[in-house]
Amino acid sequence: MTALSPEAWTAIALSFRIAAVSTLVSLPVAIAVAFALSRGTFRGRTLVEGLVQLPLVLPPVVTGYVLLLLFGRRGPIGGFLESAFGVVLAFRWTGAVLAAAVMAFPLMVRAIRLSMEAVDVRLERAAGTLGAGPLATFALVTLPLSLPGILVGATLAFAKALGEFGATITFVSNIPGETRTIAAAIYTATQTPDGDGEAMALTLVAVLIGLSALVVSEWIARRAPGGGR
Amino acid sequence: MTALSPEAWTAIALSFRIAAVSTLVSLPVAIAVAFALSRGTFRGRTLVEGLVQLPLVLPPVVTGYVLLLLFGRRGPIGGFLESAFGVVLAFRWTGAVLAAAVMAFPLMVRAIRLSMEAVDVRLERAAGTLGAGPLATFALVTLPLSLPGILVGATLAFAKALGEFGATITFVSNIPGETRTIAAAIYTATQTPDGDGEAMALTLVAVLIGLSALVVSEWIARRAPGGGR
Amino acid sequence: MIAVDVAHAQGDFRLEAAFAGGAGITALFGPSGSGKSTVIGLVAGLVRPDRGRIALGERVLVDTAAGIHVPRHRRRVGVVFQDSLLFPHFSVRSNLLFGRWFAPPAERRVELGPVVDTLGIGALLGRRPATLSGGERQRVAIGRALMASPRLLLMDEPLAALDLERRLEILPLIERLRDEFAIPILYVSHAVEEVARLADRVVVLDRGRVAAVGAPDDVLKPSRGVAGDRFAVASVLTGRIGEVDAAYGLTPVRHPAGTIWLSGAIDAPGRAVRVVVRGTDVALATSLPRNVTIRTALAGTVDAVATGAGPNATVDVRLDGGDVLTAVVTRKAVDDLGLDAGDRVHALVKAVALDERFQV
Amino acid sequence: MIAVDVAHAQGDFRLEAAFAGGAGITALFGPSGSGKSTVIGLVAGLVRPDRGRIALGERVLVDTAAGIHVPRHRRRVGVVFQDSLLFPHFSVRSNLLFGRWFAPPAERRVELGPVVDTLGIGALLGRRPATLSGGERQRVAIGRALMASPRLLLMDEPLAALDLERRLEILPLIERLRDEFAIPILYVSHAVEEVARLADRVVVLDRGRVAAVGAPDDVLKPSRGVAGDRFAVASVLTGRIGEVDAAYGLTPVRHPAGTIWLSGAIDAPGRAVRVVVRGTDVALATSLPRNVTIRTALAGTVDAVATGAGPNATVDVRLDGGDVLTAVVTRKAVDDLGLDAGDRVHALVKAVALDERFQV
Amino acid sequence: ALAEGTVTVFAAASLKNVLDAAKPGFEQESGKTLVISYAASGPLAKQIESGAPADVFVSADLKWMDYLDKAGQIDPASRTVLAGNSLVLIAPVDSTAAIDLAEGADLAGLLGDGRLAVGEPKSVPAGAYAVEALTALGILGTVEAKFAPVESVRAALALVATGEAAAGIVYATDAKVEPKVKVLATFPADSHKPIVYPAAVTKSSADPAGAAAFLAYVETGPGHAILLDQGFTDAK
Ligand SMILES: Nc1ncnc2c1ncn2[C@@H]1O[C@H](COP(=O)(O)OP(=O)(O)OP(=O)(O)O)[C@@H](O)[C@H]1O
Ligand SMILES: Nc1ncnc2c1ncn2[C@@H]1O[C@H](COP(=O)(O)OP(=O)(O)OP(=O)(O)O)[C@@H](O)[C@H]1O
Ligand code: MOO
Ligand SMILES: [Mg+2]
Ligand SMILES: [Mg+2]
Repeated sequence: MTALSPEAWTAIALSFRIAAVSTLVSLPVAIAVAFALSRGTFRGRTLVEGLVQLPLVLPPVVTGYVLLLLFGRRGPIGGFLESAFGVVLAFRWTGAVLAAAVMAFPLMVRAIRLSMEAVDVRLERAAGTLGAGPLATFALVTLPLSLPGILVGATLAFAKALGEFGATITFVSNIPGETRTIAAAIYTATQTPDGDGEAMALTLVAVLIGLSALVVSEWIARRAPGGGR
Repeated sequence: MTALSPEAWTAIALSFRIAAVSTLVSLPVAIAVAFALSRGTFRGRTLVEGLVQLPLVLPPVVTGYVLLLLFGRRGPIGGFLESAFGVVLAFRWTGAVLAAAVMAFPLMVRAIRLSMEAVDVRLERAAGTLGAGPLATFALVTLPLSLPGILVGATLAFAKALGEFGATITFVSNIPGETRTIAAAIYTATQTPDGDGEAMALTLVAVLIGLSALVVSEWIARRAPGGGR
Repeated sequence: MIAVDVAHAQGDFRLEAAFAGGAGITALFGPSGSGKSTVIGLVAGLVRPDRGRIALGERVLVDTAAGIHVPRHRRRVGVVFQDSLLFPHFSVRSNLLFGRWFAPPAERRVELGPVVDTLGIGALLGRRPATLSGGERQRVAIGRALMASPRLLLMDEPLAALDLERRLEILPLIERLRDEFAIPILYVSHAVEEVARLADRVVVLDRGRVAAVGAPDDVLKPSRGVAGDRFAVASVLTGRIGEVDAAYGLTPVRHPAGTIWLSGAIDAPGRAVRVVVRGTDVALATSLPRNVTIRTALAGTVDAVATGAGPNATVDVRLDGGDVLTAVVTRKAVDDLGLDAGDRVHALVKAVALDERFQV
Repeated sequence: MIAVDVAHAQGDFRLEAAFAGGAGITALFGPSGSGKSTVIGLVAGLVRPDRGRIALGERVLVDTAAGIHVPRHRRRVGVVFQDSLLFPHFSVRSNLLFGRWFAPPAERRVELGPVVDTLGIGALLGRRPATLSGGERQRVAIGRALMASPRLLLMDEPLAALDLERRLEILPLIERLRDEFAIPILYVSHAVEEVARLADRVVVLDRGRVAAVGAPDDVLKPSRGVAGDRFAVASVLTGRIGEVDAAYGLTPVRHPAGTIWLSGAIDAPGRAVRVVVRGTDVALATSLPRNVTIRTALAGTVDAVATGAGPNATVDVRLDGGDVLTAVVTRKAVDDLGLDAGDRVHALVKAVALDERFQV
Repeated sequence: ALAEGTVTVFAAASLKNVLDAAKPGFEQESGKTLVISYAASGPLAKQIESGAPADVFVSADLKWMDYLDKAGQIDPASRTVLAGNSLVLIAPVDSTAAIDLAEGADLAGLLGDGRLAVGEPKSVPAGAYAVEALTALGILGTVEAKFAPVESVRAALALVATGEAAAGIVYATDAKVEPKVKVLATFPADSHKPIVYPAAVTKSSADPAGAAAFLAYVETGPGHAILLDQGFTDAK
């Protein structure tokens, strides 16, 4: 481990931050979308589903281009964000968070939705008869009973965020300390004729972080209410 | 659509074949692994889980390199497969199938496992009292009741196989008619000056195929026994 | 209090039912698959009827013609489901308190302590539903519905999984709810005795239709329906509690036709009381027998004798004072004694056959 | 046939039970949470006991000392679960046939037709469990267990969700299984009558211990346990069926102490029959009353009078011929009539109070 | 070769246009089928090292050719250079900036607080050339902190085309076809090593003659004109 350069350590810290933030930030959105898709019967449902699934179907580089076009400074959304809120994503780690979140989104939504659809609707109805409105029923019944899917979704998203690089580098480039993640560093190393050593060391680190996330999520799942069924 | 070159059509057909075969071939394995992980209490469980999750955590290119090292003609497994069975994966579409399967494996296993863990074990016990052994119980109770997860797993895997390109191009290169998938073709197009038109057209095709897979899986889910609960 | 008039189809089954329930307990009675749970679901707002109207007092819950469908969480209707449906991720305590959180503070009339005590679930409060026995689950489900302080209680076979002792402990709780808080109750049960003794009104469903509505003693007469089961025949007599016979632990109920002896001391002299007597627990005598352990003998006149091809006959006796008591006896006994309308008879009822715990 | 001797702890609850069941129906009786379902689970192989032994005839199913634990799919033990547990993804028909596929062809003794007819589920065969009513679900669950042609049947309150009529139709089916196929049955029930009339043997559980074991009439005596509920007192008399009284549709059962009249025609002259009489359905008379509708009067001698502080007394009458019939009467009646051991009495039983459908 | 009568070329993706255009002519002339696999030079080199069925390797830079040469995977005698390229500084087409890329040029001033899109110097050849050129001009230190390194020249081009980056360093051939960028200046040829596309026949080639024929077709034959037409230069 001492073999790792300070730059590598920076990349590791950054990767961890980006993965954690993107997972946490996208989780509520993913939960909302999963709920809408599993219970809603609105028009254009299939469209939303397809849209959510898109980043999975496309090569990551393409997703990166699309993000660039939409969220770049001159992009319609990016321009608006900058002028309205002063939020800049381009070349910032926040942009990497967006890229990771978008790439992991299909995995998250699918896992959560799977668990939500397995929740017995009769329990939700029972909550209703006890006076719980739709929101309270969601918060007290649907959400906790979907915990397994939420945990799996979060773990998948975190892992994916660690490994994501195609969309990230295309969207926010590969700036050390700002957007250079472990994945980008590994990629760069592999593209250097004598970079195998560094690539291996970094890969090991990525694997360790990924495994830790897994262990933590399993631990939460076991300890959670209703976990040990 | 007539704008697409014959080569592009070849890539589309190939992608479809690779995605379909990799999904179908890896499905039974994923089901077995998911079952072992959800019901088994063997040693080294976390290790297996970590291993399954690995392709998600690593940049696809790294996974491709690992595959090249292991399954290449001169790799230990690849060499054995060739000498023992005459099976060559390197630079064949079958190798692309392997790459796609490996990349999609974590998604498949997680989705299936999620559904399996939601199956009421009391139903499995009831099947046991009716004379069904472990295998029959699995086939008649656990498996059909995990159908939602299996379908989601298969759809995710299919979509991922369509979009996969990093591991594929690294493992089996980008040979027209053999290993050049839509994703690789899109990537190649984006690397070419004036390739944007073709990239867009191909992207559209990829999106359409992905959407169709989604619609088909939803249709199966609705029609399946126990679907309309 | 509750008025239901609905039509609803599910699969081949078609429910078409109209009835009104009063302030007390309205029993829904009928064979398996006759639509009882469906009615509960419609009133609770779990199912939207194809057409119809449901009102609770002044409050319209459903009116398809007017496009009204009050969402279930605004109905304040407590439901005890046929399969308990406890929240698996909450402890028993949290399950019990769930509805209370949502009840308007001013209406939180039911307290945890007494409910827990009566249901005998004090030791279970920290447990998860998955670890409860069948009867324990059902008791917690009853408690959960009560704790929401509902304005209407819907109970779908709440006591089926319970032993008699436990059942007899819970019934007074239900009755207290009805009386103290004036909560009307819609009560599904297969147990004739339970229905006969609890209900103010019985609605008999059969294949989705209302086959009969009325007071228990009217409806449960075999001539009026209920599948002709003689064990379902019961009469309700109204009397006044007298001074307890402390030495023997018996309570006399004064009735114009004689004294009805109840086993056990009920210290409420002067209180009006309803006594339910099963037809099969009544014997008739043309002269008052001596030297028999039967303590209760009520005088009356045979009103009608109904016989058919079967071995049994029902004899309606108009007791002195006006109540009608129906006895189920063998046809042979009717012939042997030559019983006929207009005959004076003594109706013999064993004190021990009456369950004082069911009396009000 | 079945011998159980196990210890098992779950949470704070500790089961420590040893009993043996015979060839017929062994009832597991006891209050909610006493461990009945746990016993069923242990015998079915759903739960591994901490220690102990379970044997079905010669066959050892569990012996923790010897490390034997026959997996549940090899036990050929049919279970009707307290909450049905039907396979949600199969039709009713597939649910019913599930166990049949796995039964050795030679042992497929139960056919779909009669089971479906008796349970009245013919119209449901194509339906999914989710669309069934509570009682329908339970009937399908009974059918599913029967169709597996098990060597032992475990039934956990199978009839609790059913109306009396349906229950009375299903009971003969269970009895036929027991008799024709010699399948022993372990039967959990809260219904005293059901237990008293069905069971050859009753095991009373209380907080995880066996509180009593024996014949129904022994065990269900209040002095011997069962929470002192007088409605649980029942006696079993053995007699022989006589010539049916065709005109009145009555069947006489000849007993040394007199004739017991059953409502309904049972055309099996000479056949031995057990008649279960609830203690509360018996009145005692020191002289034979005339002009009363009660047709059955059995002669005997008072064996013992048990009184306590409560209002009731149980009087054991040794009938002529040897059977003991227990009557529950008020203490006052005992005193009024001056009943004491050695007195000759006539035990009066109403024919209509006996349920001919429960008799064997 | 994948099959009889087939010549398989593993080529750097940036040559796709050229080689695709040369393909029909070569096939007609030689009677062989040409199969070209495009990817980044690194993976292609590693694939050849692990036994890929390539007859020809065309790299985007020298280092991966050297890598295979050292590993004994190519026929050293066949090694040649197919074409050259030049390095340009580009800006969004609406940019009004102007600069003369001489020593000490004020590139930092031109960028302001914008970024300079370049290929990742470690993995993308164009990035490596850019670093070299900026070093030669003595201005690397002033702009290095403003780099936006990406994984291909095309991505750098896209960053500039979308206006995301204030400027970028790409090949002349790339700049030529993107209408949303304009070339501000060309780096002096002597500010960096010659930009060359080396090519060679692989050691494992089953049809070395066919492979050599292909190289000749592109290097000196009709393919050469196509190269020049698309903005590549003679590599001499
Ligand atoms: N996992 C568990 N953890 C703790 N206690 C448990 C667990 N499972 C069961 N129990 C307790 O064991 C006791 C016996 O349960 P069992 O289901 O055998 O009762 P039962 O006699 O069938 O009752 P019922 O008539 O209510 O169905 C109950 O008190 C129950 O609360
Ligand atoms: N989704 C459905 N599709 C078809 N039929 C249905 C559906 N749901 C219920 N039924 C039928 O409607 C009828 C009424 O059901 P309900 O549950 O109201 O009966 P119930 O009176 O409560 O019976 P039980 O006493 O057995 O619980 C039943 O025959 C049932 O099979
Ligand atoms: O979708 Mo990828 O190929 O794992 O970055
Ligand atoms: Mg019901
Ligand atoms: Mg139980």
